[in-house]
Amino acid sequence: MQRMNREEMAARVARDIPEGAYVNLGIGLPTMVANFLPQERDIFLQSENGLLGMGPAPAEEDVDWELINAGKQPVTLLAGGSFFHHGDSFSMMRGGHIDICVLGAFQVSVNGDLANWHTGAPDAIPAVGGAMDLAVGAKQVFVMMDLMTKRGQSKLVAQCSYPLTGLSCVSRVYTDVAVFDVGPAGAHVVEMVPGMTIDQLRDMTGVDLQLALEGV
Amino acid sequence: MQRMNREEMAARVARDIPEGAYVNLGIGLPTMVANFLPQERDIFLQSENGLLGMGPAPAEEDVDWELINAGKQPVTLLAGGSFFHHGDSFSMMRGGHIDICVLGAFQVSVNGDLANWHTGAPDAIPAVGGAMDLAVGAKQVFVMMDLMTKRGQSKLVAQCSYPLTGLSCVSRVYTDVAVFDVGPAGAHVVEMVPGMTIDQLRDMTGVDLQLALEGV
Amino acid sequence: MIDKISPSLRQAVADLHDGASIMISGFGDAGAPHELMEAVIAHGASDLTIISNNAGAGESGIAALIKANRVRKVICSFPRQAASHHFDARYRAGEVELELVPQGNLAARIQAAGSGLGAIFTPTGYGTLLAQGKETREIDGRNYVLEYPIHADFALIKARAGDRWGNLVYRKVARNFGPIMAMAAKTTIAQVAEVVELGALDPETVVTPGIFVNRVVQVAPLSVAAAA
Amino acid sequence: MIDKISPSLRQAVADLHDGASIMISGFGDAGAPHELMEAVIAHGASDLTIISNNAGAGESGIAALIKANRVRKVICSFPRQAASHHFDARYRAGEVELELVPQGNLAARIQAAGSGLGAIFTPTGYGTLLAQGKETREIDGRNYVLEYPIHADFALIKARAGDRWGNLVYRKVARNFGPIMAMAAKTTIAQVAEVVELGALDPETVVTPGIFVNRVVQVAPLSVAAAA
Repeated sequence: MQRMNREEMAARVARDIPEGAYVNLGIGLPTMVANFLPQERDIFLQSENGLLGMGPAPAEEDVDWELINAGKQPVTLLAGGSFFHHGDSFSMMRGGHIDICVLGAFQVSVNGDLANWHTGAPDAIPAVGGAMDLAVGAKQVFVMMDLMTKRGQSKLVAQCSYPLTGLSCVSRVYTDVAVFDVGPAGAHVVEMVPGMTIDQLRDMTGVDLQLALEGV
Repeated sequence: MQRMNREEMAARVARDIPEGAYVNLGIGLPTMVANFLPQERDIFLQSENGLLGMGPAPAEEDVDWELINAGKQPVTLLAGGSFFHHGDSFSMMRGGHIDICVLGAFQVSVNGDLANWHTGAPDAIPAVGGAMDLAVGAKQVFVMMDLMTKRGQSKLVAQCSYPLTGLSCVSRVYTDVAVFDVGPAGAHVVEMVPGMTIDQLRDMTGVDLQLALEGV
Repeated sequence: MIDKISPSLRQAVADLHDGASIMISGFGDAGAPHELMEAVIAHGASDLTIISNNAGAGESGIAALIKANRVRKVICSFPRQAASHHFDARYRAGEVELELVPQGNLAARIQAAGSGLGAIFTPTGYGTLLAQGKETREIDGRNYVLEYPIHADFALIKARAGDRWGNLVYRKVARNFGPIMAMAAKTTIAQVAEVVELGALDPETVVTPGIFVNRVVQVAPLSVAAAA
Repeated sequence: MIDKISPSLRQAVADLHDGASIMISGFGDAGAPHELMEAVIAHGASDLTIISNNAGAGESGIAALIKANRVRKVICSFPRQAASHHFDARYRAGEVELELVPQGNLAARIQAAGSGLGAIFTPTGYGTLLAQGKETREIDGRNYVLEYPIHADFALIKARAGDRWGNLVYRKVARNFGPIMAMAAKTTIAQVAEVVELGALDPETVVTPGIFVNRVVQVAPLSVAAAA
């Protein structure tokens, strides 16, 4: 079995983003998806700090600290992009205008609950940012994460034990070993890395899984 | 007794508008106040259809039908003016950012209730426009009206019989024969035209009136 | 390549359907998308709900839609005007329903729809006929009325210029309801006086980002002057 | 003649008072009014409530205010950052209170204050810890949380240019919370890189009309680059 690395996962998510989509990529791993979007597609990246039509990172000499993404990294603006204030930006997100957002997660439940902002540890200082807005606002919420924690626990769970970000909001989960659809109908495996089997996934996750492989 | 004409009433209202005030002038009679604002004062006229810094009517050859006031008359924009959409415009109004609005009225009650949008006639087609927003939103609501209807009924009343625009919203009423403060403490006469007496005003209006003349 | 420019007014409104709710920008003639409304009449859709500040005046625009018997209901703030005879007649005959909304509540409810809010407590209209039967609440010593979002199937708006991604800029007070309606409708169609190249609009001054616009169609400029 | 230009940072913040609530624009360093915050520290006001997206990082801005023990409470969406050690320490010591608000609810509540709404039903946060104890309601099949406006005594914001009437334009994503905070505070103070003549700003592209701004103070340009 060949686990996907981060680049392969990002490329896999990018494949599912269609021409014309308005997309918000969360901080961290999801940001990498931008590097794998097909050049020939017009895909519109929104950043919640007030820009639409985000382009790739600038050359070092062109860095402008008033042109950054939500992760506070320097970016560029494509021709046809625009700037707006936080009110309009979150209206965009909350109002259902973003087609897809891609988020990292601590846990996702088989019915699509998302936990990605707080470990619940008593001494943690919680920080939520725009995660809850994206979770409820985007038409589709994709999650990108390793299936297992470093301690070997499944992050795809029957029920989240960490504090929730949003209820029943995730539709698809991209992991290093499989892609799952989640939601009211439970979790379905739509893709597996070569060598992986559904029984192995059942063992790893301990959750109820159906097979619904998509044509490759 | 010398009743004030419309120009005199407009000039009287204009005297009470201080330097730096943000002002909305209602459709009809209140619009005339603009002609009497002292040139030496910076006073900011807002029009609810999306402009701030409204200037006087243009010369005929400069009329632009995309530069009109709320009464759909051509206006101009002063240097330092700006355009904005209806959401921002009514946020300005509802959010308490307008210092003074001047409105016409069918009736005002001694406690400051306003009726100016609907006669209540069964066959009338009601139209409210921005009147209710101005009534609740401006820091001070001034009313400008003849004290009596053509049929000789007082428009300053103990209680409005016409449908209300807003409750307890008017602070001052400028009429052709007197200026009244209205509000929780009832109606006070703060100014009268020469030859007018408070007893005469009590007779005309039939409401309880106190005298609180302001220094002239 | 995403190109939201429609080749014609006819194609821009081709997917209208009977019973559709349609937001229409404009305050008086300023910002009223007359050419798009003519295309709606030519299209033939009926049983429409119109959401706009006015209910039409004279013989064109919303008045023409009402005259052509396409309108079931009008949601607006100021239906009664000097030349609103087509609305007046149909309304008095009971053929057109009216929901009268204070202008700022109209704007706020459209904004609530565009920004995904479920409802808002607004002070406007409290204690008046227009709040009768509505939930009210005192908050911090002030009284408010609960008002719900106004969504629409389509928004027809007018802008000065647009590009193929749907970015729009407006002209003077013709801006009025355009930007907020664009955010509240499932499908937003903008008529513009000028289609410009991608990148020609300064990103700092785009008023409506393309995400809120589905189609852009060019019409001859100066239509307002002609209509006035 | 109305002239909102303040001659100095010191005079621009002279009427701050202990216990004031202060909105501070910025997302990271972009749009953060560092010079105004330094003026607040020099002024000496304490027991402040800070409303901002972050709770400061490094040694300047909000972090410096916290370090100087001027802050009683922070209302923000994202306090925990790589260099938020001053906030972290005071918070863990129980010396600074935190109200954590999802970023979009922060924006919407600030907008509700600026636009005179009494409360809003927002979908964000429903079913989470951050909605615990709050009123909820199902509207049209979707669940919402009732959230109240956030007002402030002062807003300190950063813009690119301003004029003597208080009109402002911004630069790139430094715009962020500036325009909506300007609308929500009793007194809004803007630091700008450039003061321009009245009329120099295109009325079509003014982002914050002067009605929302009380004072404008010029600072040396490129302060963000210097701070970064």
